[in-house]
Amino acid sequence: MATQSGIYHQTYASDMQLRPTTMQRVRLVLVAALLVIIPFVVDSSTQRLVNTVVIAAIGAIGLNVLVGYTGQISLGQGAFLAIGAYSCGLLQAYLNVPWPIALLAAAFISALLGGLIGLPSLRLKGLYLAVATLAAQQIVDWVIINWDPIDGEINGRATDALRIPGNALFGNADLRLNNNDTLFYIVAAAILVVVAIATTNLFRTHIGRAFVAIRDQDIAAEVMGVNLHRYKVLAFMVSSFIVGIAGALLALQSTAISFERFSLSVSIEYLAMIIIGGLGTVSGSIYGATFIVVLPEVLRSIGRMLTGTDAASLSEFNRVLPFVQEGVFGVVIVATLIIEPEGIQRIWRNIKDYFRLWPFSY
Amino acid sequence: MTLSRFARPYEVNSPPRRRLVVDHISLSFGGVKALTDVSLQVEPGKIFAIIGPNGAGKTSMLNCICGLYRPQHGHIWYGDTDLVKTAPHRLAHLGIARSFQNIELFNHMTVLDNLMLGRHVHMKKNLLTALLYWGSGQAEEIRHREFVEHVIDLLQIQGIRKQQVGALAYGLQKRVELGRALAVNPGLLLLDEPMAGMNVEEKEDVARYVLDINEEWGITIILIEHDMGVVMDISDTVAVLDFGRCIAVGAPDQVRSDPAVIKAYLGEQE
Amino acid sequence: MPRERAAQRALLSLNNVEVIYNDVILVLKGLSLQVHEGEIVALLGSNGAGKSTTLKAISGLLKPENGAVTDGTIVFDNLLIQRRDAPQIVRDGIFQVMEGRRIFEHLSVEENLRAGAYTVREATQVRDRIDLVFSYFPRLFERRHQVAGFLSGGEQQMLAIGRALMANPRVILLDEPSLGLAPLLVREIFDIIKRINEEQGTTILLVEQNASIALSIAHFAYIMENGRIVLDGTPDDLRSNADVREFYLGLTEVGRRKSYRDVKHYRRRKRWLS
Amino acid sequence: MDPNEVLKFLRLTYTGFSDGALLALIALGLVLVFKSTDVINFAHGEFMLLGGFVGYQLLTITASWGIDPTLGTILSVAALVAAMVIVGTLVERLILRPLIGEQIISVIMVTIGLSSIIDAIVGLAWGTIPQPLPYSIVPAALSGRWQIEMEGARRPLNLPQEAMLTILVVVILVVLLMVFFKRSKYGIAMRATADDQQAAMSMGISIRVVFGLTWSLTAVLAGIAGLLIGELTNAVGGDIPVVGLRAFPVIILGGLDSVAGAIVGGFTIAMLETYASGYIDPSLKNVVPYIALLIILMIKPYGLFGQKRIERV
Amino acid sequence: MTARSVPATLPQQLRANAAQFGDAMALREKRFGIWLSITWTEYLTRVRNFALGLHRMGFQRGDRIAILGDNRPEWVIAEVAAQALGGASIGIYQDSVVSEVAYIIDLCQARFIVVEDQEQVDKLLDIWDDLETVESLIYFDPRGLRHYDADFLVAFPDVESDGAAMHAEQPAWFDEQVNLGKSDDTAIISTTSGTTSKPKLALISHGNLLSMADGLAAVDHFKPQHEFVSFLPLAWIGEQMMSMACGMRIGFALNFPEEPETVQHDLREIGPHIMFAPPRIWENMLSTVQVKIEDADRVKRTIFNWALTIGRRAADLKFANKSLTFWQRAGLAAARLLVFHNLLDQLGLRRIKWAYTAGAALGPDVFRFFHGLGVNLKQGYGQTETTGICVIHRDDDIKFQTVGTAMPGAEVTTDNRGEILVRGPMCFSGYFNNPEATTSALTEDGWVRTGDAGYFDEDGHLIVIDRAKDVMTLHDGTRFSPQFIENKLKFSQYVREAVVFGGDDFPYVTAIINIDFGNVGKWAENHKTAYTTYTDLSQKPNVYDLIRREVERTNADLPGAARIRKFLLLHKELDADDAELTRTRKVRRGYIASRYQELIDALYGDYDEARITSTITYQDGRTQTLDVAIRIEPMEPVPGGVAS
Repeated sequence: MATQSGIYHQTYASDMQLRPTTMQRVRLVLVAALLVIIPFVVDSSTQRLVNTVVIAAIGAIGLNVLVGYTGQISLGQGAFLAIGAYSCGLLQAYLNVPWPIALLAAAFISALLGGLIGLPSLRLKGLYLAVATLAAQQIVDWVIINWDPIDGEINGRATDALRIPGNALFGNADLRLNNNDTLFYIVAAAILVVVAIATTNLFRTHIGRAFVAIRDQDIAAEVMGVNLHRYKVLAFMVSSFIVGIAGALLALQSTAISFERFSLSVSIEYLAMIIIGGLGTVSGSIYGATFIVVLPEVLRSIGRMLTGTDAASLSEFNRVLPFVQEGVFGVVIVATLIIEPEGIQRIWRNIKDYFRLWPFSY
Repeated sequence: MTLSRFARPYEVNSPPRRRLVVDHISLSFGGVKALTDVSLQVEPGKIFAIIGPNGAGKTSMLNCICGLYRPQHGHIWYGDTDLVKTAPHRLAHLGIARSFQNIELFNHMTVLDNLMLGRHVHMKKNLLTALLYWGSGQAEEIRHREFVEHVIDLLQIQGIRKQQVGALAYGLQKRVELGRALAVNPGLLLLDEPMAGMNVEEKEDVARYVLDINEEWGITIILIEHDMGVVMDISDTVAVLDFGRCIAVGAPDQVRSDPAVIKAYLGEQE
Repeated sequence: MPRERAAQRALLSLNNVEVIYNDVILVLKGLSLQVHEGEIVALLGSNGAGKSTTLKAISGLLKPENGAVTDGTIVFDNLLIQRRDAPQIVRDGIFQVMEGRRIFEHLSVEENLRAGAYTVREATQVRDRIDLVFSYFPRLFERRHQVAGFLSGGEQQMLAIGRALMANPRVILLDEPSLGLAPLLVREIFDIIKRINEEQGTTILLVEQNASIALSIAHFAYIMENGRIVLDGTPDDLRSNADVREFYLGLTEVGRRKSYRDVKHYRRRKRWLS
Repeated sequence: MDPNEVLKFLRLTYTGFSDGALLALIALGLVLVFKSTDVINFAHGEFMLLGGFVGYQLLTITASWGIDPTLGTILSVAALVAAMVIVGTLVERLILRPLIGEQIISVIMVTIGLSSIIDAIVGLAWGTIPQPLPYSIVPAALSGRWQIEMEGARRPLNLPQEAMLTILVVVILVVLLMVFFKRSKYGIAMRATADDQQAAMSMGISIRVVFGLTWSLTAVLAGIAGLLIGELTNAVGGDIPVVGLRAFPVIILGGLDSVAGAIVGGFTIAMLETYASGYIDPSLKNVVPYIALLIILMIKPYGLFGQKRIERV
Repeated sequence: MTARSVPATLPQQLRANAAQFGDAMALREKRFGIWLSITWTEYLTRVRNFALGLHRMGFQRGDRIAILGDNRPEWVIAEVAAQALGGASIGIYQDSVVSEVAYIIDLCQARFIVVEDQEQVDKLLDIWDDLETVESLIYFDPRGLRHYDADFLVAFPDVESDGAAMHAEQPAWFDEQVNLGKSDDTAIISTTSGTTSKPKLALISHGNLLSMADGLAAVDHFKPQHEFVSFLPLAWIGEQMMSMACGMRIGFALNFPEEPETVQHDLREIGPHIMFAPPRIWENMLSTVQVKIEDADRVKRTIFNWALTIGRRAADLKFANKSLTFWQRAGLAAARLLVFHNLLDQLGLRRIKWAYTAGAALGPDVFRFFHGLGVNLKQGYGQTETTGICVIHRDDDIKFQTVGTAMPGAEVTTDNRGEILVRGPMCFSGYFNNPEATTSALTEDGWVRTGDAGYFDEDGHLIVIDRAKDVMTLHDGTRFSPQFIENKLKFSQYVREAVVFGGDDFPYVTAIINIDFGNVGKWAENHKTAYTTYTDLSQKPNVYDLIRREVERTNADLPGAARIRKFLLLHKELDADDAELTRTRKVRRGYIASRYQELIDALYGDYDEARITSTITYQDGRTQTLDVAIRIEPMEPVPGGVAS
């Protein structure tokens, strides 16, 4: 076991603590320090990228609660994000609600609707459920496109996009999120930390255990007294609560949102995050989100460096880039899964194990 | 602290032990009859064995008791509760737990977590305390951990407490599954072939655990088992099923010499 | 006697085979055993001793479970087979009947048998083999068009053995044929196994928990613990060993069966003479 | 009855029918893979895309040789089949085989990754603009439009005869597949593998052969579907995968592992789509199948024809 | 009220500790997944209650209580409780077979027996009718005992609650009893290891134990906050000396492992500061490391081997009292950082300040290995009759070929025949009920005759040769120690145990060798030799070749007459259950010689094979015979040697 010599427990409280080893403590401190110094050292475009990563990480944790921990495959992540984003956006646009309240309200609305979307899970399993969530995705997409109140006007022209006013807090224009990347970062990063800790805690208790039990052996879980109906719906609610926050943050980050940001390909991207990162782990969600968000940007930068500045090569660059990004995205997914189907988190753990057992192998 | 070698956890928290009455149940799947008009009575505190050829309906019987199958006719009374009308997840609340023929553990959880899941019905704290893992939420986990440790001690699985269940050897998995059922703190325990695929030495271990559970914790046990040696030695009453019908019930010796049982199940050699 | 037996060349021999799962878990730790042509050899041992792993190491079925033979050799009829894959080994003439029957639930009985004959080329031969299987297991004939998932456990075991006969192998590896079966059926199935061995000349390596019945039909037996052989001998030799009697046959020193009620909370130390 | 309405009904029905055949064809490919490998292939639409463009390229080449369109079609289809066999085999060998035995979601994800890769390759090779086929692959004798004059209303029905081709192709393929699965050694091997891979291996069935065969077959089916779409819409373009997506409600509705389900599901979904968009609102075309699907799944969780997994505890 | 001078007995010391340390932990037992702790105050309370309970059952001053079981808090509570009442305890090895238990209880005439569990209860029930003195069996693990209805079976907690009730009535009685204790009172009766004969019972007083603790603490400065894991049998004098004497005197906590199988893991969790173990434990630890390193990947192996080379070199320089150069020191620091730190952590030795070995000779390779890792391993010498040890290495003066110098308070010398003699406060007062043996073991002026042969080197370090009786006179008249040859053989990783014969009646030297199943098995695998059982492996021709090379290597360092001329590989491992080893796992040469008379005859006759029918004994006394042919391997006639 991952203990260290000389660490022993005389009470269950200390045995059941999340007890980091010295190395883990060091790592936690480093991560915390990194989180704190980011806004001081990066330029604004990087900051925006970091913000996107943070949002994605929150969304991925949410999805992982459902897919990784509870074993309910969902292709409807885009829909859950959309519900969060549009709830938040509409509350601001129509009711002029201050953003913290809109954010929180959006999370609760997401949880409610998420529970509703989760109802089919009571009868469906595995791939059948996956396609049922795909149905949710399609239906929500359809609503966004066809329901008038959530279309907005931009520059006097009717569009499919909803304009987000980005309400100020306490009447202070500086406390708006969509034009203050640093403030946004502070809010989002704080939320990420809270979500990560709360999720970790959840899976140390009977509720989280029930989720995992449903994933591993639902019949046995039921016989042991887990109310499958309640816990499956609860898993959907907890998951969509977190995803709703991510969606709301997406709305708060921008001035307008439209349906492309919540399409099926977004759902797939999020699935890729948690699978590449590692199913059923919080840290894996974060690794995966970072990887999937940063990858296209890295490719763009590399492409820029390799391309000339004349118009012809720029236009060629612009033609080719999306395909290269997509192709690399695909190759990375395939390669990761072939090399280590349990994802980055597993690779990282293997590395740690290698050194933990040093100088032995078992 | 209740953690003494001599203390029994049930003294702290003892479930009611009731009589189980299977009252003329019949079960069929799309025309195929699995059970036909079976009636049984299981007295509290006894070991009740069900034997019979494969496909005789033994596992169906257990599945009916624990609510996974719904018999078309008849009732199953546990005390005053009709189990036929009870949702499967309510059974654990009533103090009924079971093990499965093909081990159905939560493979990606540790042994400890598997057993802690057995405590699920006794844990009441809500989502918020779970997310915070604070105060009463934590205290609840610790309290139940203590109970689980008694189960671990009883079944002697101390050494594997924090290992992932999926990686354990078959015999140990069987034991963990027994432990998970015990963690429910049941009054009635249903064991579906707990000794399948074991050699004499391992069967002896399981027999001993079953007896300990029955005698020291006072739990009523319904046991499906093929090994006649075990069944005859440890059970108080034996019921024999054949083609979904109960062809004999009685004390082990009585059943062993029953001609119908010899013909349908035991064969002439025994 | 072991000595005379050792002098002959074995049809199938494992020499210090080491098997590792998932690159870390050592399951077989240098296991050696021999199976001679026409024999029934029983491999006994507790759970987790590595019996099934041994069979899978021979039949090449370790790979899907992330296991690998990392050391030692497996020789079948002068052929090194530890690196060959499962389909090749079936073609070589070794067929494993896996633990838990593993019949194809959604296929009919006859389709199951045809699947077993995958390596047989001529259609007429397939027909003949099907008839042969039905002659051993008339019950399967009655149910040949039924979906196999609805067969009873005993019938499924018969089907599993029947599938093995379809390929006309020289060696059948049988993994726990008695698992979960009623005493009556166990007897029946072991009688058929014996008949197959005698009538078809098929060599059989048998893994079994029910030591007394396994020893009743075997010509030679090995006892495994913790991934290695701890004892071997003819059934008579083994039946006279005190440890075998106590731990595998459940007999007391005077030869009476022990009562399960009197089991102690501790174990006598085993003395496998090592 | 208003003749216009009757005409509309006939037109919608015909469209639904031919569309249904196409969906059924696509669904068949998905079911095939699922049946023998337990994988839902999210790259099926991309296989179609690739098939469509490869077909387009082959037709263009044959056209440039100036040979007779019938011969050109036969040559091109033959070459397309060969090409898709190669694609299927490669995909299985390089991408899916390493994941044999991994959990289902990983395997699904790998097909998603694969779809991105194919998308990128097609995009880089042919761009995103739809390309018209150089000539119709339907023999001149069969092409044309059904012209039915309705009494009282002088409106021609004016439906493309080519659509019948789809139906014909589907019927032939279904019959072939059913015989294959029931009778042939490889068909039984594929079903056995679907049931229990390890047990199938113990029979000497080579999982590699079975999987290679499966993926080649499905790739061929997808290629043919892609080319058919090109024919029906007069061009192959980047939106073919969207058609592939439409097959998901089909297979769930019919049951993931049922050939018959794929056929019935294909026609049902296509009819629903066309009627809903024709009678209610065109924008409903994409949602209606899903709503119907949800309703049906609530009643039959394993689809109309899907095998309920025999659950033993 | 009570005299607060230096406590003279263990119970007095316990009382002092309870007053001084109070709520600090005295005992910990891994149970129910955590280390359940008992504070000094609780310890005293439980001892008091148990003592009073015993008294109520009729325990008198001068009575003896026998204790049989794994190391648990109840074990030590029972011991100290008996001592508090002026009685003595006698520990019996928990793996003893029934006949051994009967022998010892019969010899010591205990009236009460404290046993752990069903296993031990069953042993005693088997022989109950023959045990005339015993009145009650007190058990502390009730598992499986629910149907046992003998009225002499008493549960440990019942005795305690009886005692608690008595304490409520007579609160001062216990203290009075403790005050009556004197330094000369017998505290424990310890069984001698019995390599040459049946075990004898040595009387060890409180004064013996406490002075031993004081002596050791004067050499090495133990502190109350140090941790100690008590996992070796408490029946062994070494464990008594550490756990009971030092633990009580210093006040450090004793940690009892959960199960015998979890010792390694529990040891690692605790990470003790002090450890005392016989050579076998250290040898096993080394071979575990070797096997695991063998299985590690190339990178790890290479780095490990590099680090070990550095460590060994540093150890050699330390033994030679030379200082390290800057680069050597840097290398050592790197090796520590890269390998040793983690390796010691894995072994549970990271916090070890002092580690001891005694009881038999430890091979220099093992010794160097641990010093190479930075474990301060020291040899000691002594025996039951000297309450554990009387000679020990000092931190700055370690020489692996010696056992160090006399402990403070001890006088050590050799007599004219080379026998080692010891005198001092740790020396026992005699054997129980055996005046003859006492007379021969104790000289008139208070010297203990150890029975071992030895001499002092130029630095005053004691070098032990062998049991004096075993020292053999070879045919050319030289005196030689078989143990010396055996140890040389055992340095080979392929040799688990060796028994050497020669001298006196025998014309030349021969050896019966036990192969190391694990290592030889591994070797066989690497050399494509298929084997099944131990017996099978031991008789493989190329295994004989392998061991032959090891014997040749040993012979090369031996004078001609001492060279091994013939050897054989025994078909079974020597086992304590067959009485071939003592319970402390030492070879009983004399017994082996008679048991395997046929083999010895064959070794000295003109045979190349010997058939032997041997009997093995099961724990419950049943036996089984087996019949094997064993090959005799003659070595080449040694040049210069005398032909037989």
